[in-house]
Amino acid sequence: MPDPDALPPLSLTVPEPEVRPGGQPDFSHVAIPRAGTVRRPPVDADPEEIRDLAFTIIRVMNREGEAVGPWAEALDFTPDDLLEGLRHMMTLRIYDARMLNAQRQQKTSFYMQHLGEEAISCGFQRALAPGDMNFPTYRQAGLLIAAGYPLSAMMNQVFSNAEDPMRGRQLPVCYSSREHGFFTISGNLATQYIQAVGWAMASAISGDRKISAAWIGDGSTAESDFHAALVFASTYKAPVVLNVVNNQWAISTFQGIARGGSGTFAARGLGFGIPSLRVDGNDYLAVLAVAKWATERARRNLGPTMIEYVTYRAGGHSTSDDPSAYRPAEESNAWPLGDPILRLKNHLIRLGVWSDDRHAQAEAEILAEITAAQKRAEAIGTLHHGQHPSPVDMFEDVYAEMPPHLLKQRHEAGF
Amino acid sequence: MPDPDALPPLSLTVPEPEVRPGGQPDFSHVAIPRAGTVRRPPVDADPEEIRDLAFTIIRVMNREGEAVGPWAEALDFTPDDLLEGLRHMMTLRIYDARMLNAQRQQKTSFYMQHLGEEAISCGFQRALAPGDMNFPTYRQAGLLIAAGYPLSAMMNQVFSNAEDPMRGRQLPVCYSSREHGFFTISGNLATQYIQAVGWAMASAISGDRKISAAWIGDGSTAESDFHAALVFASTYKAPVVLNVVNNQWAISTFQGIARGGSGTFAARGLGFGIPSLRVDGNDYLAVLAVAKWATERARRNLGPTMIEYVTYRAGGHSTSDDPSAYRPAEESNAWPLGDPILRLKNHLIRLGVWSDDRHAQAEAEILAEITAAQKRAEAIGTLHHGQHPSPVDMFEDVYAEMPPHLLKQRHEAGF
Amino acid sequence: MARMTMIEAIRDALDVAMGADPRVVVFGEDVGYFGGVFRCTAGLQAKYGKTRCFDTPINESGIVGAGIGMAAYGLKPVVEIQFADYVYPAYDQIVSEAARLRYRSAGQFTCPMVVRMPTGGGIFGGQTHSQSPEALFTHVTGLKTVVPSNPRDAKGLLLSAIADPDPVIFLEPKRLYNGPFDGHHDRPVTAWKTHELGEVPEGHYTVPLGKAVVRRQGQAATILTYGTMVHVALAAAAESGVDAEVIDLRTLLPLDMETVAASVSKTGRCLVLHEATLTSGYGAELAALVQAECFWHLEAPIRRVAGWDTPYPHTHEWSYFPGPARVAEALRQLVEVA
Amino acid sequence: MARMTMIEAIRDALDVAMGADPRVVVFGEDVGYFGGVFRCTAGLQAKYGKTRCFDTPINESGIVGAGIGMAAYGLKPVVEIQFADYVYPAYDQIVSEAARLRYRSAGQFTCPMVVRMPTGGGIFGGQTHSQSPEALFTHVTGLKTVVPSNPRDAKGLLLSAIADPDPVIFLEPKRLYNGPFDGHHDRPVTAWKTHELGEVPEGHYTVPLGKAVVRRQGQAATILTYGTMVHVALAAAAESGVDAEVIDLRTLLPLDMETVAASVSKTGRCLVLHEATLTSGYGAELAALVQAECFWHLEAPIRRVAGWDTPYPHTHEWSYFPGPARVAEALRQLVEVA
Ligand SMILES: Cc1ncc(C[n+]2csc(CCOP(=O)(O)OP(=O)(O)O)c2C)c(N)n1
Ligand SMILES: Cc1ncc(C[n+]2csc(CCOP(=O)(O)OP(=O)(O)O)c2C)c(N)n1
Ligand SMILES: [Mg+2]
Ligand SMILES: [Mg+2]
Repeated sequence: MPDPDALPPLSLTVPEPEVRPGGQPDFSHVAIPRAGTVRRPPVDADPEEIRDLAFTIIRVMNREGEAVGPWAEALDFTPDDLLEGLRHMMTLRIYDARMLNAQRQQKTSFYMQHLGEEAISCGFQRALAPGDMNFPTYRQAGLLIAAGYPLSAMMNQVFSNAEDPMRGRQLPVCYSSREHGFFTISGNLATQYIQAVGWAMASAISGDRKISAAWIGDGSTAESDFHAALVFASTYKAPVVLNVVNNQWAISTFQGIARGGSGTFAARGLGFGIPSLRVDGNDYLAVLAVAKWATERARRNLGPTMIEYVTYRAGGHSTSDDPSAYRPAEESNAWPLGDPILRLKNHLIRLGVWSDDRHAQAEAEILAEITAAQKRAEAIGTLHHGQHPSPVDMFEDVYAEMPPHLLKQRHEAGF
Repeated sequence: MPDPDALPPLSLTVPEPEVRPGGQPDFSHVAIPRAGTVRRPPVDADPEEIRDLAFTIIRVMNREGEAVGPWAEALDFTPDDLLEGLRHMMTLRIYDARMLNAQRQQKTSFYMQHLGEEAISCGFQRALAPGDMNFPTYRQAGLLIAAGYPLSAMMNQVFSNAEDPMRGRQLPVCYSSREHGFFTISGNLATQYIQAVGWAMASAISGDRKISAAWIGDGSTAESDFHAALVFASTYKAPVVLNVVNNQWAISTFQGIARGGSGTFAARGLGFGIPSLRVDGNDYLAVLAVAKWATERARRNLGPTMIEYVTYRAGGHSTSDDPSAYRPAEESNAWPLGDPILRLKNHLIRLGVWSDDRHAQAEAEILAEITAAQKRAEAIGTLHHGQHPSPVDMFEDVYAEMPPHLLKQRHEAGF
Repeated sequence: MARMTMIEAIRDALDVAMGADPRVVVFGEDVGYFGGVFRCTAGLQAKYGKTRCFDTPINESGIVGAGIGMAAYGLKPVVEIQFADYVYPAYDQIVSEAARLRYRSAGQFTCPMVVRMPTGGGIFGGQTHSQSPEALFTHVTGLKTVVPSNPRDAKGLLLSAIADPDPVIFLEPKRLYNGPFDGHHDRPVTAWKTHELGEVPEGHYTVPLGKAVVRRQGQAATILTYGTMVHVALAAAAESGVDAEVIDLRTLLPLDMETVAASVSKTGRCLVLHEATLTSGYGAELAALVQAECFWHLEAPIRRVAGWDTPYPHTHEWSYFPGPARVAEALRQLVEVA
Repeated sequence: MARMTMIEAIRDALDVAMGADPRVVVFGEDVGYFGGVFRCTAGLQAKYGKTRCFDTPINESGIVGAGIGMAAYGLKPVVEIQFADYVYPAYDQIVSEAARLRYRSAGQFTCPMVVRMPTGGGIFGGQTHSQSPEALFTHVTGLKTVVPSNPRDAKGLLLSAIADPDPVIFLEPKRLYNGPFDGHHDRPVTAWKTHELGEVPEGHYTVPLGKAVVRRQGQAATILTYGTMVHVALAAAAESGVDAEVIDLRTLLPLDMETVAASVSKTGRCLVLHEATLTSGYGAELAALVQAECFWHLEAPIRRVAGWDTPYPHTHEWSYFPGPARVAEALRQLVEVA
């Protein structure tokens, strides 16, 4: 029989971030390999043999704005494609700024921005084909923008006006567009990760060619449905890309609480024999490169891939949140991976297809475009003003056909 | 834009066991290292540096019945201790056989046996100290036997008679004994894995010295609470041993459905940075050795350990199950890790402290003991005969104090 | 017509549906090669291949969650939860996702999925093989909830459920799988082949969702019930001497309030009967609706007979189960109220 | 006496409990350093250390499951689910484990745990920040379910819940956190400091579980309600001109049936009011109980006013919410029944 009394008493470990408000931001513990130095294995590599990719950071653009290394070489995007990508990111950022402002003016109840994370959703979408389906969280509106979903539709939903495509039923940023490969966002975290796997399984069962992409945040990987998704994806080799956006924070909780003792979130995938890559989420080209690698695996029926995007949530969690209460305000500036828009801009300038002037001009154009669209949307209505979806809509779509008890309630409500 | 039509259509992978009824059992794909060949790292080793231990099988007893290698050397059990262990396993096996038979005679509604897996629970318990707590599944009654819980109490519960310590409320094999470090078994799979972590956290919060052991089957690792447990254990470095009993089957489903593409179940732990060992579950000494290693880690506040026990469920899942419908009847004999009782017996004979005769004699003694206890239990009552817990008991312990509505129902029921 | 057990009728429904529509896929724990612990899916994998009928990992949230994704894709998943007692890990997927998909996407994504599960007690299954969680589904708008009481209905209702464009919770009273059971556990077991409703039409037919049926005409009181309790109610009516009308609701949501109200308005007395625990059970909703709709017809308070508000105990099964004696006594008391 | 918001009252209760008993531990998503998204745990980590009040991974099943293990160990966990809408992943742990631990272990293991969560609508939170899932707990035997309607009760009830030897579901109407809310969303917000029940005694005191309170005496009808709806009911009584007795149930299970029956027997008319969806809501149980107990006193059918049977919609919040106009109208109809 062991004698526990011979040892000191136990104590509980509660992980803490390196710094709290008042402290000096310090990311020196984040090991960042130089761009271009991480190898690019073939897409059918044995997951055990590419374990290292789950513990490093795949990066393409170096400080000089050059695209370097094997991941850069495998890219087949033209400068025009990249200019379009830049425009997507700029659009998302400006849209976010406008909507944040609109929320302060009480034109909408609630908003969530992407500041600093634009490259991930804007970039990933480029690897998808029509018919593919994203199962996004609330921080991937770039998927919609890159897929050409009209900003005006997004705004109508944000403003909960009469043209809201969700007919007033959903939260502002919980968009849905089947046509644009964007599954209806759930307010419940992680539930859709396994749904994405089911969707991919359905495509495989049907002998189709569509693939899906699951999205989750660092904090939400702790949810149990994350496990369900990995189990099913691993067992049935579902054609799905399992994306984890590690933006360092889950509301006020730093990523160490969800990650615990594992080195990275990508490591989770390895426990299931799923090839797992870790990538610089602020490097648009790196995002394109890994997205291409992972979607090719899925399309070639090689099964799931996990991608951890290393990034930083530069803004508050939502308009209900003030991050200065739990992290130093300067932390965002100290983040070593830079700004995704600036980095792509520099690359394009380096390529000789872009300039500061043209950038400023594009910014002005986009702002004008968004402002015009916003005017039109606001003319229809905003949360407390103008025209809204009819309350009759409240009773529709609960079922395909309204059952008698609901019809009775609708009458009782006066409709 | 990628062009998926350039590729062949997708198809779904559904893993299948190597053989089905009618086929020839074949375990040649199970790589089994020789006893004594796997290294024994210090208990505070970096999990990343001992990854290999999650993909091998720690074995102590060789074919000649010798205990060899570093894990054997670290054991401090006397021959008498081992003789006691042998007796625990023999007791469990004979008890199982009697209860199976009793179920066929309708003396109990239901039974679940341990055939072939006796070493795991009987062995592990020896590494625990009073006050430690197991969170077992229905296939770890060896923990109770090794902890000295009276067989008569187990039988009274199996027979649902008036002395049933659970007062007729629980299923036959879902025992509970706080005193013996055995948490009340849930019929719901995996729920208790995270509870074990919570229990261990409570000990650490309280500055106590108690540790806990979580138990789960291969199939049940697919459940989401398995993930919850690993996340919490990893984050708070809870003093818990996370046991996975891989007996190859989950009712009719082979372990490949739960394991998917990962090489082993132990690999799951690695995804969380939890040191993970894989051990020969039919080798009593190997079980003792890894249990000692893992519990020492917990007691020294080094955090959780995952242990995968490689074994084989030689019997049916339960008395409701007939495995010949889904696996070759001979598969059990083909299982390459042998019988845990025979193996320990041979070791003890080799040590010179045991013999075939003494074994036969011990068997007879244990059988007599159990038969006598069974007679006494049956004299009190069995499922359909004799004395049972009073139906009044049905209304007790729903709450500490019976609320008015329940009191009213009890009256209505005539009590 | 073929005589079938309820297991065979369910299997037949799945077979008919899979044969007619390649989008129908069937999966769950042990449902593939083995054919399910109650054998409801036996033979389907052999017939339709292992991508149409397959085993899943033991993760109920995963089963339902994957099913939702498949349904949204355009398939028609019919998933099995091994026992209703194990549906809770999937509860979030059912409540937060399946039930609301159509609504929150304004019809862009829908969830035509059936979640089958054995329910109810009577097999000495103890706390974790006996529960009747229907009220946890009837409170969730967006779901339909069905409980058949015999093989013929089981097949017809299951075919309706599979055809339905919305998620349907399909609760199969396991004590009825092999024969009608009226609560007399001490009498010889009867088989479906001796029962008229064990006659199951071949091929495709449907029993519509949302339609109750009167199983016994009566004048003195109405018993509202479903599943196993239909047979208990019939026994209690016979044994109590009370001329009770027995209504088999079949679908709990949407409820066939017309049939219910017509009967109670006629008899003036109502007994609500279910196996699930009393408090906040589905019987509460029935009582609330009936008192509202039939207030002026009621000659006595509506009585509820249900499982006691305790976990489902193992040994005490027959003290717990609301059997014919308890129902008969309640019936007699109900008609005695002046 | 100090004037407090309901947030402050809850925090104060936790502070008092943690100060008095080292076994009380508090954890949940964002509750540690930050102090909770509604700030109910602000300052507790600083005061009691991070092993007594800490952040958890985002896994509700893990939060409750770990809590169960701790409670069985001997601690008294008070866990927070960030919104009641997110409790479903923990539903299995609550239903299958916490609620049955004492029963199935014959008292060897118990679960003195409190599961706190903000509930209800009125904050434009849409489908996933507005739900009222109380009926999903009242159906589960082994649990107690509490819903305070003001700061004074909130503190006293929470202290009772923490002291209770069994698991308690503690639902905090988030629309009441900062002030009483009577459903007049278009009027200026009122604060608790202007309300008598915003006066919260210092230190330790309890409001017993299982005891309702009459908030308004009346003769013409009884309104049974709880949480935010207590204030709506009071407004409706005032505005309708109907002399309604308003009962604040405070604890839904165990229910104070004595207070309920006394009132309905007196008034002969009963309106049941809650925010949760109607069908199979807790109001069904109330209606079922009242019609059974007070049948001979009832002069009109019991009416239920509740959330419509749709998901909680975002933009349509005020068409959905059962506000004072709807309640007043129902009250008038109720007393008009001859
Ligand atoms: C099931 C569930 N639990 C809790 C929440 C509340 N919640 C919303 S966002 C969030 C943090 C998520 O963090 P992360 O996954 O890192 O995503 P990020 O916001 O950083 O993009 C929490 C706890 C929720 N929406 N659903
Ligand atoms: C939540 C839940 N789902 C399903 C079941 C039904 N069930 C009981 S045992 C079992 C198989 C478990 O297999 P495994 O974990 O490998 O343990 P073993 O029986 O092999 O020891 C299943 C599916 C259950 N008890 N609980
Ligand atoms: Mg995050
Ligand atoms: Mg197994």
